[in-house]
Amino acid sequence: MATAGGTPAAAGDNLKRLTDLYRMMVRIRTFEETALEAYKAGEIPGPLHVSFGQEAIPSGVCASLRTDDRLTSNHRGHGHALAKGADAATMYLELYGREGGYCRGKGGSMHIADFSVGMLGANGVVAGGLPIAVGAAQGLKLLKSDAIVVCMFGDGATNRGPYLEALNWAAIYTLPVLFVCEDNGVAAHTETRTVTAGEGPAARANAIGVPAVTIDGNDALAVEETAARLVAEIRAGRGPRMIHAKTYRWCGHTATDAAAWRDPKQVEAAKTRCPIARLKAVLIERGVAAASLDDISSAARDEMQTGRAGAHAAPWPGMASAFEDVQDAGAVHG
Amino acid sequence: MATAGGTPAAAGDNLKRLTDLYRMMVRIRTFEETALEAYKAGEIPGPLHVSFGQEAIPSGVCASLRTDDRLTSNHRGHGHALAKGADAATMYLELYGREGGYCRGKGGSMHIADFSVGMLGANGVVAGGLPIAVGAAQGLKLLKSDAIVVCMFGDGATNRGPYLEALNWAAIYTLPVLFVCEDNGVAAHTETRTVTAGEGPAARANAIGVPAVTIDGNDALAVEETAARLVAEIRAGRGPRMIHAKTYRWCGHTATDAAAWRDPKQVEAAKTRCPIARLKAVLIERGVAAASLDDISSAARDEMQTGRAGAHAAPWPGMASAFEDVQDAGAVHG
Amino acid sequence: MVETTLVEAGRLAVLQEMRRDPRVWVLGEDVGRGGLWGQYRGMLEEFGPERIVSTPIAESTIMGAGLGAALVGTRPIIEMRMFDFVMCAMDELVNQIAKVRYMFGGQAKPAVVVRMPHGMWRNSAAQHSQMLEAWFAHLPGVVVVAPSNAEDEAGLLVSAIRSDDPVLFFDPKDLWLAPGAIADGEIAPIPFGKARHARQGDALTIVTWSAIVPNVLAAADQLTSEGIKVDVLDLRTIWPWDQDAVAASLARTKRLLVVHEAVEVGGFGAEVIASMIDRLGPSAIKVAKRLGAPRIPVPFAPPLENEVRISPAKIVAAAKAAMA
Amino acid sequence: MVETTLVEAGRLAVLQEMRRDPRVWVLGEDVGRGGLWGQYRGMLEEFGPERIVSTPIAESTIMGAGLGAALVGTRPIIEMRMFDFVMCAMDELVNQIAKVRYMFGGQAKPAVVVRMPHGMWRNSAAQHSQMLEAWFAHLPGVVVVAPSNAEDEAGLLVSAIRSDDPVLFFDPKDLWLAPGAIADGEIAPIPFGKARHARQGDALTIVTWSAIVPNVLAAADQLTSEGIKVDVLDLRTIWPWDQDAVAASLARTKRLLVVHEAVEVGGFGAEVIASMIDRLGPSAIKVAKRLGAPRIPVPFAPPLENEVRISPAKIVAAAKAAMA
Ligand SMILES: Cc1ncc(C[n+]2csc(CCOP(=O)(O)OP(=O)(O)O)c2C)c(N)n1
Ligand SMILES: Cc1ncc(C[n+]2csc(CCOP(=O)(O)OP(=O)(O)O)c2C)c(N)n1
Ligand SMILES: [Mg+2]
Ligand SMILES: [Mg+2]
Repeated sequence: MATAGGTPAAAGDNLKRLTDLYRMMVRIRTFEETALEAYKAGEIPGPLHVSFGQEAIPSGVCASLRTDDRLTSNHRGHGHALAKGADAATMYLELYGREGGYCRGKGGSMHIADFSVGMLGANGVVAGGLPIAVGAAQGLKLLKSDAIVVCMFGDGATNRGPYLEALNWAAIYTLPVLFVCEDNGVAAHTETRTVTAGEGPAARANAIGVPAVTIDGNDALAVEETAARLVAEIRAGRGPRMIHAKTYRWCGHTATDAAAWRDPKQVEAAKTRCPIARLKAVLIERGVAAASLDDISSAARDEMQTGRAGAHAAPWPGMASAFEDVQDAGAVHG
Repeated sequence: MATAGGTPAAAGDNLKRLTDLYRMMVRIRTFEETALEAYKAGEIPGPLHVSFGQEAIPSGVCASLRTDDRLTSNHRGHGHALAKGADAATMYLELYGREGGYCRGKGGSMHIADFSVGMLGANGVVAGGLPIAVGAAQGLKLLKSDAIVVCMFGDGATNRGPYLEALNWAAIYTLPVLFVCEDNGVAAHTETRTVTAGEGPAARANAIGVPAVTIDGNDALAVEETAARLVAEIRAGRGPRMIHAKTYRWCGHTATDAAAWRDPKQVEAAKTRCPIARLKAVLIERGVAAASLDDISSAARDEMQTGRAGAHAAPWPGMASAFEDVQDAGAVHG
Repeated sequence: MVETTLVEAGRLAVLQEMRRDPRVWVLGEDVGRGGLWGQYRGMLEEFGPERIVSTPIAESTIMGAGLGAALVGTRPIIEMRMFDFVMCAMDELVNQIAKVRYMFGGQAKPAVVVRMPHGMWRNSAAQHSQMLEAWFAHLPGVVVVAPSNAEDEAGLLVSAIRSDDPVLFFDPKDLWLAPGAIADGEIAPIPFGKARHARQGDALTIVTWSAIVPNVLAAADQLTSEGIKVDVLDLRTIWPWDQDAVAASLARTKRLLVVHEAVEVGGFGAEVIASMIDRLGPSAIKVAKRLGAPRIPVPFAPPLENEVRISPAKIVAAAKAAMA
Repeated sequence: MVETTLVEAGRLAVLQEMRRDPRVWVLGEDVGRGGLWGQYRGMLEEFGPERIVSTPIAESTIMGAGLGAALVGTRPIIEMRMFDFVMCAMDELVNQIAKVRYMFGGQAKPAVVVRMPHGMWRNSAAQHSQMLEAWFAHLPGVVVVAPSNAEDEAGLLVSAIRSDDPVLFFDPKDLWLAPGAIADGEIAPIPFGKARHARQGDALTIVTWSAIVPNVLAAADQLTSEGIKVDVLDLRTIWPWDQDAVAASLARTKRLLVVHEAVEVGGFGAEVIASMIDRLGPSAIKVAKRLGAPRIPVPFAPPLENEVRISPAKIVAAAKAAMA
C-alpha cells in the first residue's frame, strides 16, 4: 500500500491536540529515562525494555482512543500503557515490584496492565498479544459495544504464526481491531530484514485481508492522522486495519544490552529524526512559546521523579499476596 | 499471480510420460476405492481420509521428482505416498495395522512414511509438515545435496501459523522447497472460504516472499508442466516456489463422513471435471488405444486387490514391537 | 432420571448455560456444524453465528481469542476438537490463560472453559490418543476436570462454565456414546474437588478418573463376585482433588491402587501416592501401587493398542497383586 | 581441570562436537550473535552462517525445522532461548519429534538436541521462569537432561549431541555464570541415567537436580556441620533416571527427601517417591517427602520470588523434619 504522508496542516489546526501529543511523547521519554536511571542504580529488578525514539507511535495512535477502547501490548510497553492512560507513579511501583503497583508487584515491567483504562497488558511472549486482541474485539462485538481494540507489536512478531492467524481472524469476523506494527528494524539482536522475506508487514497484512498502510512512525502527526482515520473506519464497523509504522530504537534490546554490534553512526543518524524534536519544531513554527514546551518537560521530570521516589520508598508486597490471584478453586495458601 | 494454463501441447509430446501420469492417477484412485471398500467391510481400523478427485496433484507434482527428493505430507496422504514411489501392498499392510506395513503397524493411514523413497511421512496435525519440510531442505542444503523437498498441504493449513513461518523460513534461507497447496475448498466440515480472508493462499505466499502460481489442479498436464518448471528453478538454487492447485474433493472428510451439508449437485458437477477422465480424453485424442487404458485400470485393480488381500491375510505385529522404536536411552520393555 | 449419552449430557449442559447467560459462547472448528461429535448439535440455529463461532484451523488463536474475549467480560467455551491439537496452543494456554490473573495482580478474569476431548479412540494412533491431564495439575492457575460419565460431564460442565477460573475440561472421547442418565430438570453444578464414591469396600482403595473408570468398575464388580470388596473413588477433578476422601478410604483399607489410562511414569498417580505417603506416613500404608500405560506412544494396530489400554483383567490382576 | 563457568563449559562442548562432526549445527534466535548468554560466542566466525543459523522469531519452525533437518541426516542443536518459549513449539516437540520414530515404525531418526534454558532468573516473572521438566518424563520418546554444574553440562551435552534420541536439554539458566571446572583435553560424554553422588551420608537420602543443586549442597554442608550426614544424589537426567542409585541409598538411610525448584504438585519428585514406594514397599521406608515450589506462578517482586525459591535454609528445615 501507499505510504501515507502526514502533513501538519492535514492533522488539523488544533494546537491543544498537538500539544497534548507532544506532552505524551515527552512523558514517555522521561518515564523511561528515569526508569533506566533507576535500573542502573540497581533499584529496579528484572528485565527492562525501553523504547527511546519510538514515542510517536503509541502517542499518536492512542490520541484517537476512548478509555473503554482496549489495547494489548508487548514486552516494550511503557509507552503503550502511558498513552492509553495508565498512571506513571503506579507503573513505577510495579517496575520496582512494590505494594500498590499495577500488578501488586507480581508482574514487573514486562506485565504492566491497567484494565481500568483498557490496557489489557504487556506480554513477555513475542506476538502473544495478537490472539488476545482479536478475541477481545470479538467479545466486545458480542457485547454490542462500539469500543475497539488496538494491538501493538514489533516487526519481530510478524514472523511468528499468530501474525497470520490473528489478522485472518480479525478479517473474517470483521472485528474492530487496529493492528500497529512498530517496526524498529530489529528483533532482540538480529536485524529483522535478515530474517524477513517478501515486502514486509504491510504487504503480508494486505494479502491476509487486513488493509494496511506504511507510515513514518517518527512523524507524530502522520501517526495521529492515520490512526484517527483508521479508528473511525474501524469504529464504523468496517473491520480491521493495520498501521505499519517505521521507526528506530536508539537503545539495545534490554537495559543491559549495549547493542555493540550496531554502527554508532546509525544510531546518531536516527537521533536526528527524533520524533519529539520534530514535533517540537512544528509547534514552535506554529507559534507555541518555547517556554511552555519547557514547562511540559519539567512537569514530566517532576512527575517521573516523584513516581520514582515514591516507588523507591514504597513497601514490598506482603508475603500473603504471593498466594493470591492464582485461582479460586484449588488455590493453595502460603 | 496469474493462473498458469497448461495446454496439452505445452506439456510435451511424450506420450509415455502422459501415460505414466495417467497410470499414477488411476492407481491412486483404485488404491483408495479399494481401501474404502475394505474400510466399509470393517477390515481397516482407525480414521481413513481419501482424496477422490484430487489425484492429478500428487501425480503431476511427483512426475518431476527424483527418488532422493523428499516429500512431507498431511492426513490425506495416500496419493502423495504412491506418487512418490511407495509400494501399494506395503501401504495396505499399514492401513490394516499388520506386520510388514510401512510403520510396522504402529502408524496406520495417517502416518504412512517410506523413507527409502524420500516420503518423510503423512501427518495427523494440519500444517504439521511445513516446518519439517523446510528443515529437511535446510539439512539437504547443509549436506550439499541437490535434492529438493516437496511439501503437500491443504487449503485449511493456510490459516495456521506454520504457513507463515515456514514459507518465510524457506524464502530467507533460499531453500529448495516446492510448497503445494491442494485447495479442495473445504477443511473438515467447513468451507474454507468462510474462514479465510484476503486473496487466498497464493497471494499470501507471494507477500511472504515465496513466488506462487495458481493452477487448475484437476488438469494433470497443467500440474505436471508447472511442477516441472518450478522444480527446475528450485533445483537451480533459486529458492522456494509454491503451487496453489484448485481442486474438489468428492467425498466427506473421513470415510465415515457423508458431508451431508453439501449440495449433491456441487459434487456431481465436480465429477464432470474428474482429472482422470480429462487426461483419458486427451490420451485418446492423441491416439492411445482405449484398450491400453483399460489395461492400466485392470492392472491397478489387480495390484490393489492383491495388496488388500495380502494385508487382510497378514499377521498382526508381534506384541514386542509395541515397545520398540520408542527411543534408545530409557526405553521400557513390555 | 433421563437416559442419555455422555456427549448429549454435555450438550444439554452447554445449552442450559447458554440460555441462562448471554455472555456464554462457543468457538472452535466446525462447531457450527455441531462439532466433531455433535456436542453442539442444533446450537447454531438457536444461538446464531456470533455465539456458535466456527473458526479457521488456528488453534493458537482459538485459544488466545477465547482468553481475549474473557478479558472483556464474556465467558467463552473454547472447543479444541482433540486434546492433541492443544499442543498448537500451549503458549496461549500455559503462558497466557494460566498466568494473566496472577501476572496482572488480579485484574484479569480468565473465565474460559477449554474443552479437550482426550484419550484413546478407535485406533487413532499416537497423534490423536494422548492423555496428558497430569501436566496441568502441575500448572498453577488452572482447574483440571476429567469426568467419566454422563452425569458428571453435565454437572461439571455447568460448574466449569460458571467458574471464574480457567477450567481445563477433559472430555473422555472414547466414552462419548456411553449410555448414562442425568437428573430431570435443571442440571445442577457438581463442585470441583469432590470424588464420587463409586464402589464401597474395605479391601483396597482404587483411585481413578476419566475414560478408564468403566473398566475399573467392571473390575471392581468382578472382584466383588470373588468376595473382594474394593473402594473406588472417581476423582472427577484432578485439580483440586479430593485428598480427604482418598485419605479416609486409605485409613480403612491401608492399600492404594491408582489406575489411569495415561502413561504411568510421571502421571497423576504418582502425585496421589506421594501426597498420601506424605499425609499418612509410609507406615500407615501397606501397599501403594499404580497401574497406567507403559511409557510408549499409542500404537495404531488394534492388538498393540490393546497392549497399552488398561483392561478390566489388568485391573483385577493389579488389585489382587496389591492384596498379596 | 580447567576453571570455567557453566555457560562456557556448554560452549566448549558444542565447539568440540561441531569440530568433530560436520553434520552438527545450531539454529535459534540470535545464535549468530553468540546466543543470549554467549553459549555460541565466536561460533559464527568459525562455522559460518550455514551451521550457526540465526533464525526469525518463529519457535514452531525452529523446532520443526530442526526435526526435518534430522530426518535427512544432520544433527541439529535447537536453541530455544528460554524454556517458556517452547510453549510456542509444543506441537513440533510433543506430536512430531517425540513420536516420529515410533509412528513411522523406526524409519525416522529424530537426532535433535533441544536446548531450553529454564528456571528462575533474576526476577523475570511468570513467563520467563518456568521449570516443567517433569512434563517430559511423562512423554514417551524423549530423553530429559537437567544438569547442575559445568562438568555435567559439558559431558551431558556431548552425550546429547551424539545421541540418536531426541534429547531435551534443560540448561539451568540461573547458574550460567556459576564457576566450575571441566577436565583438561577432550570432554568425555557422561552417560544418561547415572546420578552423581554429590555428598555421602547415612542419615537421609536427598534426590535433586538442576538449578537447585547448589542450594542442596549448601544445606548438606550445613547439616554435616551439625553432625547430620546426608546422601545427596544429583540425578542429572530425569529420563532415564538412576533408580538403582536412589534405591541403594534408601536401603541405607530409609529416609527420602526430593528437592526440586519446580512446583511440588505433580513434579518429578512425586515420580521418585511413587517409584521407590513401589520398588521397596512402604514398610522399607520411614519417611518420603518432597520440597518444591508452591503451586503458584513465579512472582516478580524479589521478596515474593524468594518465597517461591527453595533456599538452603528451607532445605535444612525439610531435612530435619524428615529426620524427626
Ligand atoms: C515467542 C518468543 N520468542 C522469543 C522471545 C525473546 N524476545 C523478547 S523481545 C524479542 C525481540 C522482539 O522484537 P520485536 O517484536 O521487533 O520488538 P522490539 O523488541 O524490537 O520492540 C525477542 C526475540 C520472546 N519473548 N517470545
Ligand atoms: C492442528 C490441527 N487442527 C485440527 C485438526 C483436525 N483436522 C484434520 S484434517 C482437518 C481439515 C484439513 O483441511 P485441509 O488442510 O484443507 O485438508 P483436506 O482435509 O481438505 O485435504 C482438520 C480440521 C488437525 N488434524 N490438526
Ligand atoms: Mg523490533
Ligand atoms: Mg481442504
